[in-house]
Amino acid sequence: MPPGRVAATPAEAEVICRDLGGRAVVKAQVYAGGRGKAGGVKLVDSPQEAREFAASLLGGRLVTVQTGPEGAPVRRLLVEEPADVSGEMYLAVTVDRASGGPMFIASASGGVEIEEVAATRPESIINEGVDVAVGFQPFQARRVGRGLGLEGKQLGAAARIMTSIYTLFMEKDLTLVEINPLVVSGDGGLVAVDAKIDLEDDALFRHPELAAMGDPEQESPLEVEASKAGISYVKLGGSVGCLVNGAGLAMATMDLVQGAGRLPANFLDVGGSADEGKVARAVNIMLADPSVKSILVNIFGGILRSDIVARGILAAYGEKGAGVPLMVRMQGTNVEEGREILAGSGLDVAFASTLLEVEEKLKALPR
Amino acid sequence: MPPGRVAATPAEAEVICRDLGGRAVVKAQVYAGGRGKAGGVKLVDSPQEAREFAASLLGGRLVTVQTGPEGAPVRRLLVEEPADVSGEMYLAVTVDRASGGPMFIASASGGVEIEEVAATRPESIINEGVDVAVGFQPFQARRVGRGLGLEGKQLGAAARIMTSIYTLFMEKDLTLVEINPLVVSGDGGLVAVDAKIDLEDDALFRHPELAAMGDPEQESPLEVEASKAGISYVKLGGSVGCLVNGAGLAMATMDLVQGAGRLPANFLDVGGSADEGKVARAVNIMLADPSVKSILVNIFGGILRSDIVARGILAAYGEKGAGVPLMVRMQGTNVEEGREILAGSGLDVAFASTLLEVEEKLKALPR
Amino acid sequence: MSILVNGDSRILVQGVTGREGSFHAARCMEYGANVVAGVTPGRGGSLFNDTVPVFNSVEQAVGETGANVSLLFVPAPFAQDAMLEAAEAGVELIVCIAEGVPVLDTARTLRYLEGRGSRLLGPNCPGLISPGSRCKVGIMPGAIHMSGRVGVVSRSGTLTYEAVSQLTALGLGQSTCVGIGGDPLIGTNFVDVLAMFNDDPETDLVVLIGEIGGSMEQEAAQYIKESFGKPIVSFIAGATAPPGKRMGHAGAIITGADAAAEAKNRALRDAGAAVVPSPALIGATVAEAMSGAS
Amino acid sequence: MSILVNGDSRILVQGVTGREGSFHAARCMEYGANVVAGVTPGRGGSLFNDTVPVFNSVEQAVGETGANVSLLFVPAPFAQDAMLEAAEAGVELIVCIAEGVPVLDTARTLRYLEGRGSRLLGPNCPGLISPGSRCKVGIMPGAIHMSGRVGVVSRSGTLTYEAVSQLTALGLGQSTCVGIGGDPLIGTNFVDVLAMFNDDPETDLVVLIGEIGGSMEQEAAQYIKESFGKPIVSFIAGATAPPGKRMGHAGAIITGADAAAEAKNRALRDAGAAVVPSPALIGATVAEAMSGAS
Repeated sequence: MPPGRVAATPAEAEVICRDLGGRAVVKAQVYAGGRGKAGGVKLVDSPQEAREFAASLLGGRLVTVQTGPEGAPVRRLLVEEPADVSGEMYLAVTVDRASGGPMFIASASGGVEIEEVAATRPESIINEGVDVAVGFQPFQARRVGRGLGLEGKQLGAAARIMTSIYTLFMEKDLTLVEINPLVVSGDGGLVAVDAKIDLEDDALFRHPELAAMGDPEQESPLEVEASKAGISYVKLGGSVGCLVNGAGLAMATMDLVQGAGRLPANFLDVGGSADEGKVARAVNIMLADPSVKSILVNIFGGILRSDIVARGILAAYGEKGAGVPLMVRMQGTNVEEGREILAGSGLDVAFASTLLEVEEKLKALPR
Repeated sequence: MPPGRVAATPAEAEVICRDLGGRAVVKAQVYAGGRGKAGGVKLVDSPQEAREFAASLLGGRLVTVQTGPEGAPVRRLLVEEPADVSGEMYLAVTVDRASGGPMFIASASGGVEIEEVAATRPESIINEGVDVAVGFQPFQARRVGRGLGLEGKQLGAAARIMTSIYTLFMEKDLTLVEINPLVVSGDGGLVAVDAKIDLEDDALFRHPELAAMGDPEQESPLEVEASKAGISYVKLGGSVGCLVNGAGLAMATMDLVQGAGRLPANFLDVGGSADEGKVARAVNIMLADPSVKSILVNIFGGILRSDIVARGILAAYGEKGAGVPLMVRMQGTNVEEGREILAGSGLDVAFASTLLEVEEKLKALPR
Repeated sequence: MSILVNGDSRILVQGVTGREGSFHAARCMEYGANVVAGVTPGRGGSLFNDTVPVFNSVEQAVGETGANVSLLFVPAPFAQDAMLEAAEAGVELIVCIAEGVPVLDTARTLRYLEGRGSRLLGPNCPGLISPGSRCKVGIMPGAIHMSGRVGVVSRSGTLTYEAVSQLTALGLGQSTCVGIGGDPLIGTNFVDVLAMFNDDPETDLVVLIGEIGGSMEQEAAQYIKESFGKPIVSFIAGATAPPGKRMGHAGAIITGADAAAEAKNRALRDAGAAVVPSPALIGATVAEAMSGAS
Repeated sequence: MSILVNGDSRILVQGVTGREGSFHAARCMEYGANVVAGVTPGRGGSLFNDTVPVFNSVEQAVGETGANVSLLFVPAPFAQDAMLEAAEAGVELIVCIAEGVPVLDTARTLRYLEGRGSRLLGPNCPGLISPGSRCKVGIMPGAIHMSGRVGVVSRSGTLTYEAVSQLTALGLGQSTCVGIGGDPLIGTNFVDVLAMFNDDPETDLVVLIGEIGGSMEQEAAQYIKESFGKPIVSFIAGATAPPGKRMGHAGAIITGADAAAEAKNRALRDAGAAVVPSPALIGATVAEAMSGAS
């Protein structure tokens, strides 16, 4: 990384830029890629310009292709010495589904998102799979480096960078380490201008030091609440709240909603072993979302009993559900009991037995 | 490890024993196994006894089956709380030649050397090979633990110990981690009463922290000198110094010496790419050994040129070789030139062309 | 006949004494599956459900009972150990239910399995069921299935139950239903299962249920085009999912053009599959394809 | 005919521009070996000895020249990388000369080779030579060899030269001489080489040169007893070595009863080998065995 410091105010950004000699790159610090393209990174030519750009970013939200439409809050900036860029490269290690293990991805066409490179210059992408039985080998690093057009001292430097990021990747159980761009500096060395890592939630149990590093402010309050409850939840742009068990069925339910001419307000998988409280929390999360105009419950009971689902819905709706129409489709264990609980509750519930029925009745819901 | 501290003087040993409540195990700290059997470990029942035992060891040399006849100097003692022993086990991880990877070796018959267990109770030895592609697995630890007769909490404790020593073994490139004995303490826990590790010289380049830990005083001065010169040298009990290139030929030369009714004073492999200086240092090492009564040089030149060997011998002999008969057998590159150099030097050299000739002429050497 | 399991399968349940393990092992036995052994370290010597011997290790269980299929209810942090233990003991089919197995643990497990005789199904899968041989090795509700000639292969759990219940409601029984799992790395993929269905004389048609993420459906489409000789009905979940967001399953995330539902549907359509437009119509599309085929 | 290499072997030298590599590559070429390529990262595009193209990677070298044997003069700390690179590029025979390769590097390399088509000879070996086909892939002095019908396999370097020169002096030529290396873990062991000599119609008798450490000679004895159909002459170095001390070679250490020369000699004698009592008599014992055999 080039020299630089973090600024939390426009004045700090100005001071740091002055310390760096008057020229700097100012970067919004958010948990998402694509910030360069989204206007979150700028080369400034004076401390004054650093201050102005900082003022325009701090306290606002940055929307990138990876943040979703609501964007991510910008609370800090990185003010760095500008790299003497003479060619931007992309370098990452991730998990490759096809080969079943870690894979390096590199391109001499860095500086933009790798998806864009894949679409426009696929021939420039280098893939180098790693055999986890022996780990990443120097000969592979040389092959990637040569593919990037590097030689001599730069090839050695690139190999060292690759070896370090592979070690980091494996030791910390990451799913992505990305350097973009990686540039050749004026003195011929290599500089990682921007870098990003993705943690794996499923492996955080082995890395308490990483688990503690999360910044909940970077997620929406509803996502934080869902995550605490062990509910898989993603906020979307529509108005039909969906409560489903199972990820595949939850996606299919979203697809069904759209097929019926409505838009889903969220993805929500309450899981296979939810209890009454968890269902109630899931309903509460949806009711707390002002864009939710109706709620669709779609439960295919295997382990999850319909009566428990019904009780969970009641517990949450009782408080603040008035005015939000509810459609329920439950199949499986104790389905009659579940229906009776809801039918006898006084709530206005539309029941459906099959997905075809759900599709029909969705068309009657408010947009 | 049980609680305890290191003492360098008898008075310190007394104080530590008193701190431990008046009973302690006092252990000589030397780089060799077999110290219990050799009288280097004692259970003392009073601080006074600790002081006396410490005085008898410190400053002396301890001879164990692994130190060779000269023994190893005792400069420090470990004074530890005595373990409440109710069964001694052996646990180690090493490199297995047959399977080509790391292997755990365990036995419920610990407390003595594993070679002895192998000879007397081979059925009690458990072998568990490790696949380096995935590392040591918990199910393997449970298998070894059950083989040792452990259950419940002790099985878990043993598994944790095995996992730790495997990690240590791999991270530090060791060739042996040995716990002997491993005992069940009074409270049901497991205690590693004595442990030993073997470093791998060939991997020290990756472990500067280990390379710095060596205690040259634990090796004989001639071995230290040889090691510095990059010469492979082992002191033996006989009188014929042997200077050879190649480990196999060096061993065969020792065998030849014994076959001729003499005993070799040393194993010495000067290596394939020695220069004049290295040959001279090898000769000096042998001349510095008072038990060397004659010297046999056996060089089968491939890369190593005979004239260089001859010059190296001359350089060292010139100084202090008077009275030590020299027999030289050289084959290969520049052998005539080498012979001429030695023949014209005034040294009393017996030449041989074949090993048969060497064998014959050895019989004429002083015993 | 069925694929992967049948009436002769001898099933071992790893983690049989845990809450989930004991619940589902009992359900499998009720359905008719031949559960011959359980494994829970430290609980060896006891009996599960008064009939099934519990062992301390898979090695012992296999040695004593000849088990050749293992169903794992081991929590995700310990799943790698359990999978490797089963593979080392020579179990032919290892079914890992656990969700949340670290992806590098799966990578190491897949590497370990190379060159060995064991196949892994999952992780993060509901298992598999062959109604005709009453062999259930998983967590799916048994009652929704009926014996028949439709093969089902899916990355999902409940969506598969939904599809199966649509089939059963229309009288379309199943030969085998295989849940391959929702993780990015899994032991058995679509192509593996399709090849088995292709060779299974008791399977007439296959329902393939995919989802966003990766390019496994494209690989399946390629295989179908080149080598598959039976009708295929496919549904891909997640047409409305936004890019860059994980949809529940660790593997369900759109990271590039191939990972989107549209690209997968296109590939499958090109390969000749009947692509189902709505999840409500899976059963109906199969019925149509069956009548068209016969 | 010979084993492992012959006149058709296309040899690649890894580390060809180094001091040792260039010296020995030139000697191999002088002897007649078909050295088709060199590899030194960063030196690609140059020529070695004005004739042999140098490449940046083994992959390129194999692709351009069809090399199928690689001779490694890479320093020990980098040997694992070089061996894996050769194996990944599909080189059939990898000959690692370096002494001092960390034993766990060799363990990882052997694991990597499992299931691949590459064989490793060494590390810490002099290589191999087939005088009849003028193919020398190693560091042995070529001049001491002559073409003939005695196979030689050995854990040692110079002791093998000694044995070979005794044979040559008696007019006993060699079919192939193979140095398997003095490390505790090596890629090719006695049994592997013996099996090849057994199948080689141009080898009449085999000289096996072992040493203290491990039990590879006992495994060889077992194989000889059960399956080997030709006369064997054996010598084990280190009868006078003390236990617990490493004798030069990393693998030459007596750590148990099997590792001692006496136990090895006993096993070989039981298997029918002519055990040579003194290193001075290797050639003479072979001469005697040859005359007895014919």
